[in-house]
Amino acid sequence: MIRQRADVRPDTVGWFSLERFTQETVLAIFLIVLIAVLSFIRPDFLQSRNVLSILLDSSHVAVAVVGMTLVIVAGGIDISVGSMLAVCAVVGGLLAQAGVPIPVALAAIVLSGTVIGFINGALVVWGGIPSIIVTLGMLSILRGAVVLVTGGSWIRNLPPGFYIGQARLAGIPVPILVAAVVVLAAALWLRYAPLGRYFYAVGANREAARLTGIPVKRIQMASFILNGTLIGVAALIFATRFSAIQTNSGVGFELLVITAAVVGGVSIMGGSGTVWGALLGVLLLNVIGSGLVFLRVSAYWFQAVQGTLILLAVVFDIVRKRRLGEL
Amino acid sequence: QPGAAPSQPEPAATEEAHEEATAEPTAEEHAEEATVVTDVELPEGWDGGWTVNAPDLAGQPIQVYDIPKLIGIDYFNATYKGMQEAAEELGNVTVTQDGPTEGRVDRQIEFIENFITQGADAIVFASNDPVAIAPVLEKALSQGIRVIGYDADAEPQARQFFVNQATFEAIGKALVESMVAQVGEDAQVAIVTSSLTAPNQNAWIEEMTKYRDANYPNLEFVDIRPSEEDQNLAFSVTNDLLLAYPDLAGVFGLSSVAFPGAAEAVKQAGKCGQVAVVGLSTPNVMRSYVKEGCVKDVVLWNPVDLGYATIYAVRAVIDGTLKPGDTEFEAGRLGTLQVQGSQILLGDPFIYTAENIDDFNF
Amino acid sequence: MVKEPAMAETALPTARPGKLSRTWISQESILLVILLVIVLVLSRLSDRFLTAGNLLNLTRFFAEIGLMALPMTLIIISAGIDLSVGSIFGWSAVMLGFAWQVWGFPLPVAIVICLVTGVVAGLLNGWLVAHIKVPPLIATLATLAIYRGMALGISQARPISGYPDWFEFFGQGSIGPLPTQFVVLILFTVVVAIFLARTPWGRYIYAIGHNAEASLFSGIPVARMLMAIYTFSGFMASLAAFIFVSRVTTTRADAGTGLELDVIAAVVLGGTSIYGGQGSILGTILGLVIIALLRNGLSLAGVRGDATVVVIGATLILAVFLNRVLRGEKGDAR
Amino acid sequence: MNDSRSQPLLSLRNITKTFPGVVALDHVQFDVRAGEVHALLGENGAGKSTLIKLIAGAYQPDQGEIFFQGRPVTIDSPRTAAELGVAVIYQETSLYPELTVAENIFMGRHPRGALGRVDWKRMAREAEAIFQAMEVEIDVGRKVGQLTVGNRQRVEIAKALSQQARVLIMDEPTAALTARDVETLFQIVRRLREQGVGIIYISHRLEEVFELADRVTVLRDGKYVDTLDVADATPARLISMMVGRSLDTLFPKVEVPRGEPILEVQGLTRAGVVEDINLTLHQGEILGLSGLVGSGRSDLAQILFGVHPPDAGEIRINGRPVRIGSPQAAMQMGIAYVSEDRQRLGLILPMTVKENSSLAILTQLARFGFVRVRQEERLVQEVVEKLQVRTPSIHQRVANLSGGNQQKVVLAKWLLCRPQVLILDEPTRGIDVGAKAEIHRLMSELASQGIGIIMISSELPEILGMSDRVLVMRRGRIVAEFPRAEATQEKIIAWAISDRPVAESAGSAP
Ligand SMILES: Nc1ncnc2c1ncn2[C@@H]1O[C@H](COP(=O)(O)OP(=O)(O)OP(=O)(O)O)[C@@H](O)[C@H]1O
Ligand SMILES: Nc1ncnc2c1ncn2[C@@H]1O[C@H](COP(=O)(O)OP(=O)(O)OP(=O)(O)O)[C@@H](O)[C@H]1O
Ligand SMILES: [Mg+2]
Ligand SMILES: [Mg+2]
Repeated sequence: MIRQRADVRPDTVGWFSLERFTQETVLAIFLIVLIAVLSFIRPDFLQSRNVLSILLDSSHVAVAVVGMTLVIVAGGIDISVGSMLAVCAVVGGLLAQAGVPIPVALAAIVLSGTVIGFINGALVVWGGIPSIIVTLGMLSILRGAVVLVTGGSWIRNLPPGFYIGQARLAGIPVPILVAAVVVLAAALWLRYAPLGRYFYAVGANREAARLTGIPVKRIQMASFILNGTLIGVAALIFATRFSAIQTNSGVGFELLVITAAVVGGVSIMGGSGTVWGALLGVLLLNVIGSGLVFLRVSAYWFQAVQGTLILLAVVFDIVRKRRLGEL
Repeated sequence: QPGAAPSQPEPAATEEAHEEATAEPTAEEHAEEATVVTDVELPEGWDGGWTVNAPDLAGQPIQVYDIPKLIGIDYFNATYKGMQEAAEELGNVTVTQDGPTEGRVDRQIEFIENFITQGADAIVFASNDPVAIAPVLEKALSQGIRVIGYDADAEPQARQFFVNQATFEAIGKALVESMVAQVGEDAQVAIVTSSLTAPNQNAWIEEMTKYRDANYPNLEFVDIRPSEEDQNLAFSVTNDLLLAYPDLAGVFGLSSVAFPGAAEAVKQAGKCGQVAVVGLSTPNVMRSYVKEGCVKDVVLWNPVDLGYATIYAVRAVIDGTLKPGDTEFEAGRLGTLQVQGSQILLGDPFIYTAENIDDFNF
Repeated sequence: MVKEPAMAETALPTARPGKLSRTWISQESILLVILLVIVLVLSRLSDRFLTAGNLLNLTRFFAEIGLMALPMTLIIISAGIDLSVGSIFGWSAVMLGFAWQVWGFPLPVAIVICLVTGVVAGLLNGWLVAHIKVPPLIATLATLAIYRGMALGISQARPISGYPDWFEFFGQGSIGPLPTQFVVLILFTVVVAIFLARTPWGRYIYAIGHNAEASLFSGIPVARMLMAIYTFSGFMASLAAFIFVSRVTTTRADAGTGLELDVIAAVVLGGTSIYGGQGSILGTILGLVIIALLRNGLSLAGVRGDATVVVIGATLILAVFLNRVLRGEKGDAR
Repeated sequence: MNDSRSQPLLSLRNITKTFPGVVALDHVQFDVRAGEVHALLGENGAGKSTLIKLIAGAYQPDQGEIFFQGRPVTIDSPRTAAELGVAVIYQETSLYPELTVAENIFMGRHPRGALGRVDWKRMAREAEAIFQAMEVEIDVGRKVGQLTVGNRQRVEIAKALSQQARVLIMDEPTAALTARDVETLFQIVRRLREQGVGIIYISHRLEEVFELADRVTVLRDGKYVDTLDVADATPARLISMMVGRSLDTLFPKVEVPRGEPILEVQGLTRAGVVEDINLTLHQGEILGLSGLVGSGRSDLAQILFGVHPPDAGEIRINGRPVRIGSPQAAMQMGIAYVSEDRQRLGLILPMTVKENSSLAILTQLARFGFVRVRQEERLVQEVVEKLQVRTPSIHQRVANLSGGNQQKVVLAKWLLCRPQVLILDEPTRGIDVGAKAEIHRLMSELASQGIGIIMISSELPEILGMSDRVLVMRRGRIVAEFPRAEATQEKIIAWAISDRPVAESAGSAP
């Protein structure tokens, strides 16, 4: 792969070079190969019910990972999403239990996410505190608050109308549809809305963005508020899928979401990554999770195998980038 | 007279420890204090520990600290409720619950140290690890603090009595019997446990396996998967199991989170009645599944009674009415409970069914 | 490892306070004031709090986190992070137990095996970060799963106990009036603090944290430094695991789960910048002490565990905020 | 028309701006008219960049007023500046490495399609059109992070050009460009001038000022000196206005007898980067390395400095074959490399002058593993004084120094190392005339001490003025070599541009 030098280095690349493989393509290939291998060993892996089950398991994570993508692309990070998920679900549950009309309770789930996102954003943007620290603090604050408020009791016996997460539309579970809409909308928005492009600008080079006249602080703020709202939507799916709301739910959720995002190629440095990639990250994790059960990998070795596969996917991409001279 | 003998600081679980049965001073006290005398004569064969130089608080008001595996979950709220009930009945007992927000033994140890510093009269605990928690409990004993376990035991010599809600054997048997009753002897079943390292769950799995081997060798345990106290994970793991093992006839859900998660998965897969779900959990969490017929019965003791009995045991030990060697004791509304060695037995595990589940609220 | 060349972060140098204001309110002195306030409040809430017995006892619980926080400080200053320390802790603990009881090595050899496990795990992290150039967060997020998986897989989640008496010395014994692990922590703290503040390699870590590429071009052995600090982190995690096993006299595959967050919280509370290039060992120790005292003091004052968690989270945010405001730094976080 | 030409488009009165410990601008006045190129000159740290940042809304003045077409305005943010029609090419590139070239150009002003969506195709087309006008070929779909310094600078220029500004500010736009690029840039600037754009032009290359500018304003130490019509100015006069005294020679080259060869390179190849490089560097010799941007000069230097391993070839130092595995190894063999990209590779910006200068000799400064701070400060103080780095103290953060002074700090770092072989990659990029002369004098001094110097430069006068021998690189190969006496601007350009230069300008191929 000798790079042809011109008088003035053209900085161009042919159609068949590695460059044309984006991180998303690489990940998609990895995922397809994995699925192919799995379904070769266990043909029933690809049965429609399992596909549906993987998608259903992915749905609330996918919505959350969209939010995380927004935050990370804009240069921040949010590790409070697990506790946030619990708070949102509990708020909705408590309201529904208190007899508030169901649509209001459901809206409250999403809105409480918006509010917490706003608090996170305010502390980062106006307080000038690094997001990882703000959200590390919020992780414990919110978790503690849930236990303080509920005493840990699960929230049960909600009116039947509450459980919209169990409904189906045209045979497809509603959570999958919601996730699909969110992912599609976010992907298009990030790619085609000028405002969406500002997220990348702010994450890639804040000072340059400022000099371009982009309202950096407002964008950062927006990333946290949108993330909070999307965690609210994830909580909406999550809380209405099961007959009870577990008040200590979402423990470790942040790790899952961040892992999915970075496996999906969202750069932790900010400024790069796509919703599609992040979605592939989620699917990859869930395919591995379900696949290892089909392969009857002992639960004791599960984490080691899963971690190794994640590492492989990541290293593969890094080697690709290095060959391109990007690193 | 073995009780009067000076004791060496014993590592956990050595044989002499069981026989000599004295309070175990921790290393630093041992340096100062060569001779340790327990408060009572310990009978031959007594495997528990005992306090040293405990103040005589018979009939006096006492402060009891409760350290569950973790705070903020229904189950330990229920045991605490029972403790409060007992304290109210007795009138001269105050119970305070505190503990970690996640089931980590290292945090539990920290809390117990704090209780000792605070000057507790008695500590009741449910341990996250029987061995790890032992040294700090032994330290409490050596400072005259009464220590009684419930729900999940420590090394015997690290506490005075343990209120045993149901033996592992009895639970293992009840679970397997309930499963066999629903799926027959010839079937594939899977286990959804809490975490792979949870001592109680592991002990139940061991007993289930033993009982199965002895009685129903054709009942196959195809897989064990953890659910980490997360109903979402329990749900999706059960789902995976249902799909990966098309012939699966039943699922054990071995915790108050795993059981409803598994039941939910079976229900949403539309397999109620085809796939049996058997396990341990609290009635409130399981009520809807039992009523819908997705779950036939729920195996559990009554955690409120468990907490209740524990506080009665504390009072009795302090008042001197429950001593090593006793074979029964009076536990308020529960009547007379059996005592075997250093274990107080709550009775057989309770089976909740559609008929009686509405009588319980915890 | 290599941070994005912060092209324009540098284009417009931000206004910083002059040398004067920077030296007279240091990060550490602010923390010290916070610490004093906390001690004052807590000692009014509980009279058992400010006693030598209680405080010395406390060191037992925080020595392990402290030992891991030392290398974590170095790593975060180098603009990295090690999320896998909790898992290394668990894996090393398992190796200690299994080498001894299952594979039949003498206990001293098992201890060495435990420490070697930590070193190997740290080396792998270091190799991924320094040579494969996987961003540290991603590399150690993956090894977090892998090492925990090793712990579970090797042990099949079986606990190991029954360690001999002498073994308890490291986690339960004392040297003079001081708990053994406290002495170990003090020794390491002094060594690492001097290393970081006074030696060329300490300065290299700061340089790498600010700009790894320029460091490389200045002849700093960047890869070797990174290998060294991640390996050191692995080693310290296994040392902490060894002390932990000795303290609780049992080996569990889930030992150390979630510990990484405690460790990181102490480090960032101590003023080490998550963006790299800034921080000190003294700060980390102050951060550690603040968290330790809050946890202990609030509990003694009868505040429940869930409320304590809230207070600690709020303290973390508040301390970093105060630090920024009092030192007049531009609020430009991301 | 004439009227609007004489009325200033933008004017600044009595502007004062201070930073902690520094008065960057002290009651300065400045104006630019429509349809003129107004050059801004001054030594490093004189306050030029600060002045334009005030216009661009990046900083706010402490005192003073700004008028736009006679109306007083407050430029409180870059957005306001953009709305007034101010476009800026900053001295240090401010691009988004993760984004494509096209998007870097249009960030904040994306071409819109239906429903207000970003029209990616049109954006690419328009970006390509701009580059066509600039006569450069860059794949606009490529990430900027993958571009060379030179190309980044071109993207920066394209970005400013795309804004159709009324006031165009260029802060040392040519620092990373070679002669040919500069020529096309000038054509574009002249065209814009025709269109009535007011252009503020900052450069340390005086010849550019004479070629391009209509008026020139000089700042010294943050104070306004004077504004002249270029027609009335001479280089000597401008220099004395800037420096406050006159300078004797620009290229104080000292003849040094050529000593033993120290560095010999044979058949050095790194696939896709450099091929079959043969060169010899002698003690006391200054070897000029010329070529176009991207011809592989920096790559060659970096291979010699151990940053990248070669695929083939032999390197000998003092006659002994060596393997240079890392910059650290190179330093131990006495090779030092001053990189062309000081912000990214040369300096640790948030660290102090002291810490940056001593970074490469810390281990030598250590006793029993501890850095001897006193000695460190003494050494740094000495070299800082010698190089006349303009800084309040050696404890100042390098980020707060002006560009030229930053460059001096990089040099300080490597001078402290006492190398045998010093590779300077664009050593005077962005350095003012005074300092440049100083650095050149220093090079001569080092050469006379027996140090061998390889100087990479895109500035031909510098190459011609300072080199004992000139090598020309093209497409990763050394294509020509001239002794000092035979080297001319034409020959070098001819060899640099084309494979088969016309006969009369041909030099001796190696
Ligand atoms: N953010 C800042 N904080 C402190 N001092 C600063 C800052 N920015 C600039 N200065 C100082 O202000 C003075 C003017 O700097 P400026 O960058 O305007 O110089 P310049 O004329 O552009 O020099 P050069 O030709 O080297 O680019 C210098 O002394 C510099 O050190
Ligand atoms: N095809 C390429 N695409 C992107 N980057 C490249 C390419 N080839 C080389 N580079 C990098 O660009 C930098 C400069 O390249 P090179 O040494 O070829 O340029 P040069 O002749 O010094 O010209 P200049 O530095 O003035 O652009 C080096 O760091 C090199 O690694
Ligand atoms: Mg400047
Ligand atoms: Mg170059």
